[in-house]
Amino acid sequence: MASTLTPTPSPGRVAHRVPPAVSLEDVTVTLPRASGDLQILHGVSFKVPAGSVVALAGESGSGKSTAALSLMRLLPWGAEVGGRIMAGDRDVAAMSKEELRLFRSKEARIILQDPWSSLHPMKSVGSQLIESARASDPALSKAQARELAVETMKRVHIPDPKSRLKAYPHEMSGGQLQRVLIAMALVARPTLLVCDEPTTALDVSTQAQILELLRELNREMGLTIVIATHDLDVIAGLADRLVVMYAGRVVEEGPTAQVMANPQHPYTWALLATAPKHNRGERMLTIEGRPPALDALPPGCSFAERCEFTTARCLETRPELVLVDEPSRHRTACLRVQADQSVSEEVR
Amino acid sequence: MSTPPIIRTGKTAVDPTDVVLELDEVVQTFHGKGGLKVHAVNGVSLKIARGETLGLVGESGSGKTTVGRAALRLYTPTSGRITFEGADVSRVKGRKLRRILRRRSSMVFQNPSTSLNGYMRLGEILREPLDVHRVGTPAERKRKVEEILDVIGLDAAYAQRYPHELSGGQRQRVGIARALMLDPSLIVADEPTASLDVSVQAQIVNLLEDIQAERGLAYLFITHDLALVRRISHRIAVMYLGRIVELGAAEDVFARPQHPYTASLASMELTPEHQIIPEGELPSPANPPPGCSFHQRCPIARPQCARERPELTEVADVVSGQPRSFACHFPGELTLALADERVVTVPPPLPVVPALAAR
Amino acid sequence: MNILRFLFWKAVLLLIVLVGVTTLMFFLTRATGDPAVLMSPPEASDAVIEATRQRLGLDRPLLVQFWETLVNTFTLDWGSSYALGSEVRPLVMDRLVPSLSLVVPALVLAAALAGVIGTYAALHQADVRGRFLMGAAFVLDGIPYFLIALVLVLVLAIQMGVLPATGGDGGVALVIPIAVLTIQGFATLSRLTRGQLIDSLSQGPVTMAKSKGLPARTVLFQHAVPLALPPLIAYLGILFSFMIGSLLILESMLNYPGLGQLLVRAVNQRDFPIVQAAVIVIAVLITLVNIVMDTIVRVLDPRLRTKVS
Amino acid sequence: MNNDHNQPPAEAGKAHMPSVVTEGDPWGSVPTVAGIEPQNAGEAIPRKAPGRLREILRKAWGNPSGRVGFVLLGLLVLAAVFAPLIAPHDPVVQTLAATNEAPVWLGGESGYLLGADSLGRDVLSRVLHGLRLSLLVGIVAATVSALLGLTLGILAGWYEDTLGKVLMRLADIQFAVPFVAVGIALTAALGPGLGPVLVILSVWGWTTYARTIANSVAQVKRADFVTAARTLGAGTGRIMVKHVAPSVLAPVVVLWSTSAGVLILAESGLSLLGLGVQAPGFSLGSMLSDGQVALRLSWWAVLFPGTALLLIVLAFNMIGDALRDAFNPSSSLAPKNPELV
Repeated sequence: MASTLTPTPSPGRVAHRVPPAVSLEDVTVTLPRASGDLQILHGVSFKVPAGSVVALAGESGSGKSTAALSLMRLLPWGAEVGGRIMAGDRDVAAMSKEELRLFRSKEARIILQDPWSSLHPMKSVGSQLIESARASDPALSKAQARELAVETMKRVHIPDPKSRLKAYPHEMSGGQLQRVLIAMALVARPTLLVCDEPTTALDVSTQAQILELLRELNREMGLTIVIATHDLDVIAGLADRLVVMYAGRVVEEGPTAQVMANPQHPYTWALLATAPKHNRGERMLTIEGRPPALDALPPGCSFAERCEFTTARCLETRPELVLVDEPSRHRTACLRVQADQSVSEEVR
Repeated sequence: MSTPPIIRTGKTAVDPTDVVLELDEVVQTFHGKGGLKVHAVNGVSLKIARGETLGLVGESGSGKTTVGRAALRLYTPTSGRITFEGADVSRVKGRKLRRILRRRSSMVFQNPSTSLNGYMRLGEILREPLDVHRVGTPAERKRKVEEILDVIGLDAAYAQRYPHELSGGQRQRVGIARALMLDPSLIVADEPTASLDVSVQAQIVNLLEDIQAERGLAYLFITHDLALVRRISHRIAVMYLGRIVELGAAEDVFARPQHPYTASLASMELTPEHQIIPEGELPSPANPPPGCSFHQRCPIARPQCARERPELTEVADVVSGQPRSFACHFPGELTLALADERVVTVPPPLPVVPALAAR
Repeated sequence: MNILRFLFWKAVLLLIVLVGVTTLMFFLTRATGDPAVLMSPPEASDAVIEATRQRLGLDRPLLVQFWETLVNTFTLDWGSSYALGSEVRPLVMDRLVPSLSLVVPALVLAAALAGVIGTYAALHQADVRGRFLMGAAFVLDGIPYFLIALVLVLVLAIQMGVLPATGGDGGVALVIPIAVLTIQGFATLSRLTRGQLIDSLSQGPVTMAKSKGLPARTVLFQHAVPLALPPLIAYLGILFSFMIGSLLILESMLNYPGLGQLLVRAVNQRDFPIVQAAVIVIAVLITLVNIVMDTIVRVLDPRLRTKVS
Repeated sequence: MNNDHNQPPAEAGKAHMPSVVTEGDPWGSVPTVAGIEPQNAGEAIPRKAPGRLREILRKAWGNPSGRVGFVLLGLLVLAAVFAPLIAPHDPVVQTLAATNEAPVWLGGESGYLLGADSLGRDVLSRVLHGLRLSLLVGIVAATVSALLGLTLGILAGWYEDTLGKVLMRLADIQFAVPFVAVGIALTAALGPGLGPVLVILSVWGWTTYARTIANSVAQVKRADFVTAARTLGAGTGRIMVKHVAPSVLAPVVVLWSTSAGVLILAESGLSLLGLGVQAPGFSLGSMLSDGQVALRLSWWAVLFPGTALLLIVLAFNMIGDALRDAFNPSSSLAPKNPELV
């Protein structure tokens, strides 16, 4: 009994549960405001290959969380979504309420930034896990769901899971809560896990523990993971691909190692170079200025005003996201880099 | 060792005997609900010299913030002694406290939006320290405000603005400016960059370093950001559960950590395979484990660790020869795979223009 | 163990309220005039007043009287009415039930109505119907309750003649005061319910519930509503006290034989033992109801029950 | 394990747990809900103000219902101030012939716009004059209790473990006695009249302010900007005046506006029992009391003063709501129906 319930997949299970690839195609998100609507995402596209870990990176206001949440259509009320959000061959943006409910309960789950305010404060951890398991598989009896919950809690390394079932969220630490949230996702045996800044609120070593756990889940269960983060270094060892966002658009996308070692967009470079870890020059490199207001984006490149390499063209023409390296599908949205690349290709 | 050398700018030559602040066996106990006693700080001793930056590292609950606040006498220490510029300030009160400590020290906070009073104009905020200590005439105070705005790179017209009209980075600059108004010899900076975006953090760090180079003041720099503390600090103190477990020159501590907890912290900078992740979680400060407080999570713990609490012992570093101390029965046993450290300099996507190189 | 501790402190609170209110009422009634003089006819001679004073025990030192009052409060020996001569306790207690039979139904009705309407308005806050409901609640909230009473009397009793204007027997007499209290209570409460629910619907736990793919009904009733509930329940206690306050005036207006009418009549007759007893009963009642509400909140919310380990 | 014991605020703040219900002390004073206070129905009052008072007022003015409230209150105040000029008749003159005369538009023949009461007095003139006293009582009492509550609240919040506890127990006691009960008792003892009513109204209101403000102050006290002021050597007095008082002004302003309405109603309630202002003086409340007797014959003598009361209360409530919204940062979101899936 227990073995069929365990989320740890048997080889056979993996075979017929190939997670679908997820992708955003020119997605726009507009939030209603009392003073006119505010467009948060301005045409975001990226692909999440099945079984991979993709990180959405950017500073506050870049739209990374909105992009992550849009994957599950968990946006604030009244948000208007344009474009297509594909999970396999289905468009999440176009799902009916019932389809969406099934999609969320069985296939895609989410972990939010703040574990303290994610769990229901008045329900025991166990009842929330059981509810989650049964939402995914209504055929489960309560006892089966409980068993599954205990197994899953073990799986995410929560010590003494049986007694923890009775605990209330406020009796647990942030790291434990984040594990419970991961367990709550896993009991549904999802194929996609969306994480919105899952470690920001946690301490360094807890952060490492949680990331290690996510890495394990990806490797061992083939779980597709999308992580929104503001700290590139934190997910560097985990993410297969990196999507760098700025002012509601994707500015660079590619394999993590390649993007981090050889960034092709000035913003990505600046973001990396200003981090204390890489910032070992005489003085720390800085990016001056601040991101543009989302309701007053410049006509050209949004980063042009702060960029070290700006030319007149950058201020006028908005760059498209263009491939700069075919085999790795490394893309960037910088006119000058694109020009530079094509020149070098011509020369070649 | 293959670690690239870190070049610090504004690194004032520090005379370790010119002590600004000294904590001697400071204990800070708080009373919780139901008679629970929490030793937030449990016998911490440290010295900060003029012009020095001491990085205080630890996780939340380690007591690092309490140390910072105790140093500025926001609490009265339960026991122990706090000496500031040669004067014992552990128990002084009122005017005397104001004259000795308040006049010569200040604090920079983590969150610039909560540390500036939203109802006051920047001018009033910056002038307050001068008003409180009755420094100068109104005209002089006004001039001083304008000067300091210039130092932090804001136009004098900003004196008329309110904090919410500024960006996070600008606000933090104002927070720093306020801390500088009285020309202090010590600033306690409690995670001054933690709430800022990465691109803004560097601006703040540069500002802090410039100020130190120019004015020779001492920083007690509290942070959980290891890369940052490594860069900015002369010396680093690592705190765990209310005690200092390791203390030494920044490079020594990171290159050759002696305490396993420090090793684990330092390993977070490495690739995941080389990270040493402590098991479990920080125990409750209300009920610390016996013996070494880290032993339950320590990868190299032996029975002795559960019995005896290791004392902080001072030795000279084998490489640099600088003094360092640690509280571990088996120091240096856990080592780092430093050779594997990731590339630290990121190449720009385009050739760097000369203007940038000059910056 | 924890709940016992909680109830213990609540009992202490009740004691403090009792002592406080007794003290307040004692000095309020004594400090403002000599009851013996007030009780006697204007032309009474000094001897008559002195006799009255002795009869009522008002000739003893103030502190002795105060101590006695305090002791009597707790021993439920509330003396006898100056005006009627009969014992105060049965007088007051007899009026308690009629008053409660107005407040309790009104509180229940108001809570039920507010729950439905507040929830509907929260879920339809952007729609015409939702806005209309809240606009109506806003206006109702502004109408003085005594005006509602007068209008109801005017329409139901005078114009339509379906109810007696004042007094009346049995169930009929209850209709107007209950209606007034219900309208007054539900207007405020439904606005509050809507606000709390909208607030809780945008909180993390509800987002998490949605992310689990739970049915809308489960999200609403098992996740959002419990989050919104504690402040609303606590507010019921406050509402109860408001309703009692309104009742004091309503009963006199509508000539309804409750505690309020007794109190007003006693005040007009300077019948201090009754005034004192009535106010103390009201204070105990309000405190008890609030303790009950607090206890419910505590049972609902585990954060208040368990200490952080 | 949670590190959130009674640690110093800065670190305790990290393990933040949203708390709906405050539990500061074992007593758990009667209304235990943060933000919801007696006389303050509607939504919870925000604890921290994002901006300054002037900006808040501008924002409230920008809110349609706030603007209606301000205009309405302005008109009512103007009507009250200029009552002697605009009232068509002497409000106390009794015209026997006009007893219970219907309003002119209901066929009244003596030309009284809003009819005459059972003593033949012009209802319109009486409403205009009655406004004066009602508004005066409300505004004076609200202001006095606001100042009292502000002072006590700041002290209670600052010294939360000592004076605060005492004051909160006092508030508990006071809370257990409905205002009307004490009002009735006191007016009876002191004799009915405007003076006693004004005194009770002013004194009784402090608890609402004090509770809300004490809560805010207890938080502001731990705020970084207060700590900053302390590290710079600012004394308690300076901190209270310069830092604490301005940051709790928001709830005071909101409460002032809602409580003015409540206090006007309270005065009316007491007057309705004949315990308020005595003839020949009169307020809207005492007009209701007079008119109630002849409700069957001249309902207009009740309904119009009642409507005036309603307008006053609505105006204050609208302003209060608009202020509350203005203080609440989430009000910048356009209202949308919540989505449950």
